[in-house]
Amino acid sequence: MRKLKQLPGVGLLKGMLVTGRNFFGSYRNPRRLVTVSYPEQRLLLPESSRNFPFLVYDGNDSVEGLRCVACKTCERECPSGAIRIVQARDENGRPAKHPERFEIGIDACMGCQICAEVCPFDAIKMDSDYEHAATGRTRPMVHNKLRLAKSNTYYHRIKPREAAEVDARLEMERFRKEEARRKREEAARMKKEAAAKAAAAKPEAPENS
Amino acid sequence: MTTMGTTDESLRQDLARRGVHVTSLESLYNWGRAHSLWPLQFGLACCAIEMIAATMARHDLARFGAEVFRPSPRQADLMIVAGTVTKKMAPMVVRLYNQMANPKYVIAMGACAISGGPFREGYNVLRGIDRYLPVDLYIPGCPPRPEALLHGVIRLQELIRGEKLSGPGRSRAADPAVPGEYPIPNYGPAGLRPPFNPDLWQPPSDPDAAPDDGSDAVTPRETTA
Amino acid sequence: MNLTRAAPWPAGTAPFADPGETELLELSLGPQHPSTHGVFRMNALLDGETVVRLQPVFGYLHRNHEQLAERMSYLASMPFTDRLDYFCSLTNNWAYALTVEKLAGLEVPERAEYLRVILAELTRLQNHTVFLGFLLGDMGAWGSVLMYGFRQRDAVLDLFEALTGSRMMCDYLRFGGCRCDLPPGWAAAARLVVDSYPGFLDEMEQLLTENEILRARTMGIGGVEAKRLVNAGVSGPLLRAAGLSHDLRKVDRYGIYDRFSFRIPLGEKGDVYDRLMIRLLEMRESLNILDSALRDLPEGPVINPQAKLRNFRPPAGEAYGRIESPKGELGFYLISDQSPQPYRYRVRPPSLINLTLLEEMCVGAKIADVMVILGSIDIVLGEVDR
Amino acid sequence: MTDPDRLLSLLEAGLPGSAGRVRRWTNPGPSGQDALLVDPDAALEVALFLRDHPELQLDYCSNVTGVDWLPREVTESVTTTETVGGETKEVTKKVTRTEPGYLEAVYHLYSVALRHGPVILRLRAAGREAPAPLPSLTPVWRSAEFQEREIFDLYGISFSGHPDLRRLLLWDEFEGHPMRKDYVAPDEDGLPAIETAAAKGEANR
Repeated sequence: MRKLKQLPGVGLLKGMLVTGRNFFGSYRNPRRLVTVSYPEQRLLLPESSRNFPFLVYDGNDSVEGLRCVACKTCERECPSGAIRIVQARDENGRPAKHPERFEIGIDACMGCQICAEVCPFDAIKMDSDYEHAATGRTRPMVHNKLRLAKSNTYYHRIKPREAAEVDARLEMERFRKEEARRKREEAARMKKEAAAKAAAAKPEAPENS
Repeated sequence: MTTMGTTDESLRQDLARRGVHVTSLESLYNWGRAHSLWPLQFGLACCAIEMIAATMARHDLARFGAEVFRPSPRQADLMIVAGTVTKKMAPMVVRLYNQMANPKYVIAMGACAISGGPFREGYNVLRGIDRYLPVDLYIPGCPPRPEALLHGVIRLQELIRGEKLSGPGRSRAADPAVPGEYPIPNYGPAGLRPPFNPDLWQPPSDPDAAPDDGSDAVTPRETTA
Repeated sequence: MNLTRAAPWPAGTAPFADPGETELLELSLGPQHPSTHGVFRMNALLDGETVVRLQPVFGYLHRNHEQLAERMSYLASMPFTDRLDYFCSLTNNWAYALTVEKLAGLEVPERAEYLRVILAELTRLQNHTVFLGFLLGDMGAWGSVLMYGFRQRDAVLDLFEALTGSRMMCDYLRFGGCRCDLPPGWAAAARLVVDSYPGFLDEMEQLLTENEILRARTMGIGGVEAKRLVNAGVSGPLLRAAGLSHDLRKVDRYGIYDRFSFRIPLGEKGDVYDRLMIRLLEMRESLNILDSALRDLPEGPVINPQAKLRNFRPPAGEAYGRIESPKGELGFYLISDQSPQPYRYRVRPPSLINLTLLEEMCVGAKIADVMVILGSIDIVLGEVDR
Repeated sequence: MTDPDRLLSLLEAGLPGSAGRVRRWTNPGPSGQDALLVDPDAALEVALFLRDHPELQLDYCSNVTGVDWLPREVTESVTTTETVGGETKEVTKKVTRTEPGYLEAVYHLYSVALRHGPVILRLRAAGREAPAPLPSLTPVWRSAEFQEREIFDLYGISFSGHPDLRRLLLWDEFEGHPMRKDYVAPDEDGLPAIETAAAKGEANR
């Protein structure tokens, strides 16, 4: 390879041939015609594509329907410290199971999706939206609860496969919970009945004696 | 031509439909500037690779007239701060900005350039280039996709087209009161001195306050019931 | 008449001073310079155009990666490793995951090992592809080769995005496996990319290997003998270009590299030309590995069920793990004190240590060759300064 | 080949008197990477021996790094015999003492020629005070050059015999060593902006 057995200049010409092939090919060869005219055409992003997180809500109300229970797992695990959660309190001052404030600073978020990965409630997911350029830094760069909340329908639209899996999983969990509750109630009822039976069989209850 | 600024918009559009294009000197000038942005060829970190990707065949920044990356600040009029600005690098970034000719624009590309991003807790990372330079546009992302940079360039072009060259509210370059150069920070024993340029940036008075108190006005609560 | 040599100036009329009386010139290259590959700076001392001394200056992208990592959980450092060598996030992930697995004694399922090999070799492909573009850019061919390289690289990045969600910052490996399984159709798409690569490499070889200008710019420049490279800790393609067969994929046989047959391309002189050729040949070998890995990819889980995502506390101890990243030997050194954060987290950056002999490579060369030599080392500043 | 016991016996055979100055450090974790704890005075000698011994040929110094060990409280039970009232009995007491902190340099060695490793050397400086001196191993392995400079920069170990000991990553005016465990970066946002070039009316270019 180190010694060339050809006329000087041939190597250059061969290189020019490649450049020429690329130049003319870029007019017709689809393999070389790669430009996507961005604002008019867009690349079709794959389903897993991620940029910034959003919060999923079920139903119709973007506040009441939030899946987030303010457990703060994502806040603790966020590597860039971009998440801030303030837990809501009910009228008695006890912590309630929803966030009062939920803020994600997209000026610090690095889109690593660890929040979505660790969330035990499938409440936070990754959006693929990337058009966030803004002239200011404080308000547009901090996404608050209302801006973060997006419906489950939206989630299904951007990530159909993943959202279907999540829905099936949540449905299963709900079913299991329901089942467990039913069993518990059944057991309680049985116990009550047994106690009533025992009380009937033994009319002289201790309070009489 | 000087009265065109007062020509009403519907008349102008009507004329344009009939093939008569009327414009003001101001918008012609801005139109030319917006479509010949010459960025400084200057990359700091990861985002610079996406910036290069944006200039390459697939995304082709040349479609917006912004492909002429100049290695010399004297020939550039757009600085894309792409990547983490460390404290060691910040004086050079400010110096490069000072060497650029007016009118000049700054895009802070990526989380690090905006706020220090994930690295902002470190001892050598500047928490946002807007501490020393006037930033015109922020593009969040880590790194932003090439399309996000294109979106930012389009936004910047819109901003430039809307600029006024005279009177109140005129653009920074046309305002003699606004400096074209900013002081360069010095290396100190634990960071840069001064830590920020007080004319451009002030520390938030209450860092714990909600950044967005009138938030409901920005995004209304969605109810479809 | 001899045109190649000008007639001497008549005595007493030479327009310049005697060459013996030239002054040495100090020149600072960078940190903002189009061919320093980022914010790298070199202070050169020149005698005319010849380099007499050259000192690299570091730290313009020192992002305190190690300190940050010692203050956060093991998992949280994973996305930060993406940003070390930002071309090769997946090999960085692998080096870190490998070290933590050593530290905690975790096993990796077979399918995950295959996925790691596939992704690491794809990473090597795209890294070497853009390397060609940047090196040619340093020689003045700014544009075309880089553009061809990026076009080809985008095909690989699309695969990364389809699997991991991000083009560059993949954050895909987890301790004890991988984060998620392949989406439907991914293996077929990867096969398409792998099949299209030899055509691209043929084109590149036709464009580059016989080009007289390129050969004149690269042959006999920057060569250092292998023994001194070893002593200076230089690793990766640079060492192999000097003729020393040292590839951690063969030496350490980490992961499942012992299952694949591939050759290690070796250079003769270790100059820039050899380094360029080594990368071209390595891409061919990577394609061989990819071919068999995609063929043999087994079914099964992608993550060890014992691996914990949260509250991960490895037993006390320390571990040093290293892999063959596209740039060279990438190592991680971790000390655990059983807390959720590593007590000591250290990255052994190949890009920094490969620069140890930069001065020796450059002294005696022309200043224009310095950029070519630097380009042939293939550094990424995120890794040099961390 | 890189078993520490075997290394120790080779060292003892090749460098008589090294037994007291090189000890084995056992890694408690599952990685099984044990180290040699080398007395700083003997480090250069030991390093040269390891590099040049035909059976070892540790010609490749892969990684050099610093570790900062803070002073720590150690609670251990001490059993002593006490004589109380003519009766001798064993008394077990819990004693808390403070182990002094120290800075450590760790070297990971491999052999490219023989393909084995790692052999880990640990060098401990006497304390954590500013010029914590250790011998430089750059004359043995050139790859330590930048890495020792980095340790000097970030940990403050000064390597004697290093050809060019300067800060590597930070600037020369920087005070302190930020990778130390007790380093706290000052919060700069609260500081008043003083000594600005603008205040002095000069915009340097």
